[in-house]
Amino acid sequence: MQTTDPLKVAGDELESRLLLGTGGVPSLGTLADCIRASGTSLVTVSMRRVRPDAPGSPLQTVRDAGVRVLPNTAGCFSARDAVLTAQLSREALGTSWVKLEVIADDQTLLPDVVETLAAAEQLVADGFDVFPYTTDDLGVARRLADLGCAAVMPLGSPIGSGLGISNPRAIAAICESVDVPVVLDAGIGTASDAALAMELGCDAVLAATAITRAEAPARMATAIAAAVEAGWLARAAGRIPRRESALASSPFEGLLGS
Amino acid sequence: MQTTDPLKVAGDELESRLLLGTGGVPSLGTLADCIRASGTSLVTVSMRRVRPDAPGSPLQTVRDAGVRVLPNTAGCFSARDAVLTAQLSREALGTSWVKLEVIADDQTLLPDVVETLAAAEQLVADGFDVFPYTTDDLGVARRLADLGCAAVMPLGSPIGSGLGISNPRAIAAICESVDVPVVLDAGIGTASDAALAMELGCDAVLAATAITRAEAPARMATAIAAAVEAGWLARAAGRIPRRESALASSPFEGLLGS
Amino acid sequence: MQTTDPLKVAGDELESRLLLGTGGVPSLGTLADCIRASGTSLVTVSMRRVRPDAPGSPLQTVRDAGVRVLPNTAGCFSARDAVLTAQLSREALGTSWVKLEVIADDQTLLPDVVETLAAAEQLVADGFDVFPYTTDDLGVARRLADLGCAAVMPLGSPIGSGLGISNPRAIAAICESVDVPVVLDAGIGTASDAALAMELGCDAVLAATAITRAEAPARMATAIAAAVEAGWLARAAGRIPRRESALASSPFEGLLGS
Amino acid sequence: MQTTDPLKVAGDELESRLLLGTGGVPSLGTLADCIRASGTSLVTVSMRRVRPDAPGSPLQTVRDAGVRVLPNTAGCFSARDAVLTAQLSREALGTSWVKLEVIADDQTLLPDVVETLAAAEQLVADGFDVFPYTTDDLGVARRLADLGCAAVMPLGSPIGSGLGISNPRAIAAICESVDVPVVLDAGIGTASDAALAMELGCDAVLAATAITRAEAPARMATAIAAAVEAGWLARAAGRIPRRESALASSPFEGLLGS
Amino acid sequence: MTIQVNGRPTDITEPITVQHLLQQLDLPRTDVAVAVDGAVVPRSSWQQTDVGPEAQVEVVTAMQGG
Amino acid sequence: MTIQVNGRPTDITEPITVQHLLQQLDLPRTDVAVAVDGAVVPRSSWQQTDVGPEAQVEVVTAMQGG
Amino acid sequence: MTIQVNGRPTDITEPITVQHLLQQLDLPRTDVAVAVDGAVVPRSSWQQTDVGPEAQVEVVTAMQGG
Amino acid sequence: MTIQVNGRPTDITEPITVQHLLQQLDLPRTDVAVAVDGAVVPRSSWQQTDVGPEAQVEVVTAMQGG
Repeated sequence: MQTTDPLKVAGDELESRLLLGTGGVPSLGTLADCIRASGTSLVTVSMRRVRPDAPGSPLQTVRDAGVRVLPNTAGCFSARDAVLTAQLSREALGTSWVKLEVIADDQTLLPDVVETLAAAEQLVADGFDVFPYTTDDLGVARRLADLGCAAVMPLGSPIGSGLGISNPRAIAAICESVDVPVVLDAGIGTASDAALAMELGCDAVLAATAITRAEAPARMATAIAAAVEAGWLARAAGRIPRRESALASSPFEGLLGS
Repeated sequence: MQTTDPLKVAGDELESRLLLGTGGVPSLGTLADCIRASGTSLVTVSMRRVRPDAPGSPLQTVRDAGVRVLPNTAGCFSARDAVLTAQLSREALGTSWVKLEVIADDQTLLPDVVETLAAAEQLVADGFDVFPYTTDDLGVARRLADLGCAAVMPLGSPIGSGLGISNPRAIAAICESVDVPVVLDAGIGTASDAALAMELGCDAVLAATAITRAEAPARMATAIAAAVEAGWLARAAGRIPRRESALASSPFEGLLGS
Repeated sequence: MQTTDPLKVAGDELESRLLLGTGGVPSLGTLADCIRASGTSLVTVSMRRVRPDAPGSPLQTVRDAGVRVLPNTAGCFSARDAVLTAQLSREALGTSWVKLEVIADDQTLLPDVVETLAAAEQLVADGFDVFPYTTDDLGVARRLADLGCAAVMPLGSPIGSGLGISNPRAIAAICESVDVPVVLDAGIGTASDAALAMELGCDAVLAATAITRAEAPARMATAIAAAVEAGWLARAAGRIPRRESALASSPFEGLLGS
Repeated sequence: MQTTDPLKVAGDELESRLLLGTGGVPSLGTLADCIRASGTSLVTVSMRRVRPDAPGSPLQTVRDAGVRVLPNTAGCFSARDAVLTAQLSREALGTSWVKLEVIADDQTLLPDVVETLAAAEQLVADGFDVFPYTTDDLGVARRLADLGCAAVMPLGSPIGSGLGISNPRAIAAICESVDVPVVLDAGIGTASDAALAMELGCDAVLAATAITRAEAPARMATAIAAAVEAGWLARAAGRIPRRESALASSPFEGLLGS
Repeated sequence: MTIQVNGRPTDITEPITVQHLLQQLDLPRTDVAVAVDGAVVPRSSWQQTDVGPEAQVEVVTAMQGG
Repeated sequence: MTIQVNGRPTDITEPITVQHLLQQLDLPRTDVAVAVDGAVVPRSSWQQTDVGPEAQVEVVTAMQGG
Repeated sequence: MTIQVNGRPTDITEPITVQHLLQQLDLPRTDVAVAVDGAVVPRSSWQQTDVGPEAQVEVVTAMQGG
Repeated sequence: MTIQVNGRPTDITEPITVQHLLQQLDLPRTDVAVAVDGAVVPRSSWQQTDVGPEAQVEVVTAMQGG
């Protein structure tokens, strides 16, 4: 099958346009399976306090798979906490890439765009390659790009909801208007959601819960990877326009008895 | 990539779950490309009066590609015309398979389910393997299956409209309720529509206009083929439930300063 | 407030374009309240075996309110049963009006259009004014109208589901294509659904469960009545077109500093 | 008909929950008709440079109708311009109420939430009653409320688009989470959109283009006013839950032959 | 002899008219309709129509629904 | 005498078989089917079936569509 | 000397008050507000506030919109 | 004296370096980062940086998430 072009972002090229989130994965073995099945080139991790009794770290799994790691600042409610978390992730993992997440509350997990903008500005100035999770607000996405973020990551719908892309026009508008890669983040529930994201113009899709909490995670990873590719190809292929009325696909000339 | 199981229908096995309609294809060369790119195992043709000046027939192209042909009764407004057309197609092409189309008018191209049921009954009795195009009416789909049709082919939206699946619950209800294969027919506009059809439980998808009239038909054929596979795998993988509220994908334990 | 034109149907004029179904109403007192609050002119009842121990009949309530009664054939699975039920309703209630319902099964409660067409034909021949419940299949709706039905009553979504109008384009197509009044039947969940039905071109709306099982039935009756009127007026007022891009509502001339 | 409770906002009570925008109205006579037909209590105007040759001002029309005026800052791209415009409006019209609009660009007319927040803070400090136009971003809406705004006015879809409410869940989440009145602003196309806004929990709806550019503006004003009331009542009445399967509204006991 | 009235076996001593049957069973006679063996018996024929052995009688009226 | 072939009036001099008609009109004989007066004429009968006066002949083949 | 009034160059012969400027240009004095160089001049100060050389004067009122 | 390590009170006998603290507590030293009182202590400074009384020490590593 024809494959997508690599995604150029932050000075690197990622073979796969599917980013894999590791939250919710039932075991490191399953994580390894999902990385392989998804074909992903970039895997997120969160930064948490060391626990002596913690189960194995996903880091070794990610490294064994030969893919990049993208630490996030999940759980932060302020720019200050997010910046510190990003600095710790760079120190611990040796990467300047960071998925910036600053949320407004712990119920909706929706982005706090004011704190996100503040953190993005500081992190860019500090030399980070910033991948900010944000709402589907066009003005904010543009500001994040203008601040020098490596990409913008608008949500489709709330984290873990599986509701897909609530406002497709808003996502399409961001894709048209922003010069950096757009990665659809949060809300993916199944394959068709991922295909739609790409058709709307996204450059990549991040899936976590949709894969890790599916009944068969590795199989869903394969499915969503195929869907990302399908959507990317479909966008490049130039879809037919939507028509309010029918258009015959069989000729009306040459009918019997006509 | 893991591939789908073959589709068992009318005593045969089709490797691909994407059926290709040939209406609107700009040239036989493009048709050959689309057959190859789609990986399809079954290609529709319509039956029309021989014209001495006609351009080449798609038949040779289909045969060269080594795939089955599925003649249709497109353009028929009555059971009588459809039965005659089916009989002619069997005679001309040597296949008992027929895609039964009886439409209510030439503007909407919507199925006339009364004539369709009447024709299906006659054709089944006459030994045909009947693939009827129908509405998303559950009761009619069930009757068609009960009459002995080989499959049922409910529409997603009007032929050539590219509007996708207008009533996903109706399609899902048919898939749950009917024992023969369900092939989503009409309305596919792009890859995500095809993935959705499979996720709803369809056994296969037919795409014609979406592929043949795309800006880059062969590329769209690849895209939709990938989407069919993605949707099929996703259904098998057991998607996460839709949730009205968010569900954290990163742990809240072990946060800094917590 | 400006009010709607009366609905001309079956040789009568109904002041209100909201039909009230009585199923699920918790008490006859509430029924009286709902009739009053809805301002309805036509109320459905079902025909059931006399039970000596039965609670009061809704008939007296309907008569006291001075509105017409529309008996239905709910619960019938065949044309034969529906015709007998209609005949009994005419005999018992002295009205030739009948809401024809023939369902495909007792789980989905979806119409069986084949039996419905057969029953409609017999009932029209027998002098009934037939109001058939049907799917949103355009061809079937047209056949019902052509058979001489007084109106057609396509469903928005399954009975009692409250899912609103699953396929608005299908309903609009029926409204454009059928000469008799179109009454949206089944699926109304709340006021906006009823407004939408009228905006799509329906001549009236039937609401039962949405009103009778609301927390405050009479208040919901008022709400849905207002929505029917709102939708009717809005359709008559000629809505603005949908635009994919914004259109300024404040002038850009005369801005400060411009 | 039962009417809605008055809307308490900024220390006043508005009888009507429909705010009328005046942009696009073809004449002052039509404006007067729309104010009357809508029953509105609050009408927006924009602030523009005096033109000696300007047609009559809407102010006298608004005053004659006995309703409040709500000046806006439409056309401003920065907090600075918006604050100055608000101050001029207070000086010219003698009202501390201002609809704060700061947009990100003149194509999408989408809010610039960063500048909007900055302006809101200054205006609240300066004694204004601020009604900010904003996106459907929950975090931003909460910040605006926390800053002391009198209300928040999230958009349904872009200004003048008539696309209705693109993300109903986002609007509902704001209504649940914010203590000040929520006024749905922008995107209303017709009556059912307004009813839906109220059902989602909005306290009021602003309509401009939907009314002023309808074919029959005053009739549409009546329609949308009825829809606002319908939606408000419906919310108060407690709608039935949405059910994936049908629920019989006629009893299955007592059927003939059962 | 036994007939079925609304699905319940009912003993009657001799063939009686529909009119008498309703009276005997104390069933309402307004707002009801009667079918015997699948055919409507118009009200005007109640006094002339006998209900014979093994007849299936349906007596229906309006209930909430729809 | 005149017959209709695919809707066009066609003169033939005498009744001929389906097989001869296709030859005479130089129509393809593979991948086609023939109906005369609304009934299919199987390929195996082409040589035995005469096309009479005023016959409606349809000769169809596969085209793109569907 | 030249000032800008609503973006148009306007010649005035000498510094004048806001009040006089509005009169001289025959601009309405009700339902309007005035800003000079980006700051609002309250109506109560119109008679005391001079408009100097190169001033940017904005005179605004309510129009349809929003 | 008592410090906080990842939110838990921890007694140490005397000021020690970050490096010694990690050793003493048997914490991993690869793939981790350390902040003291809200500022990152780069790995290269672990041996030179003392952890004083009442210090808030965070030792973090990568976990599943996002």
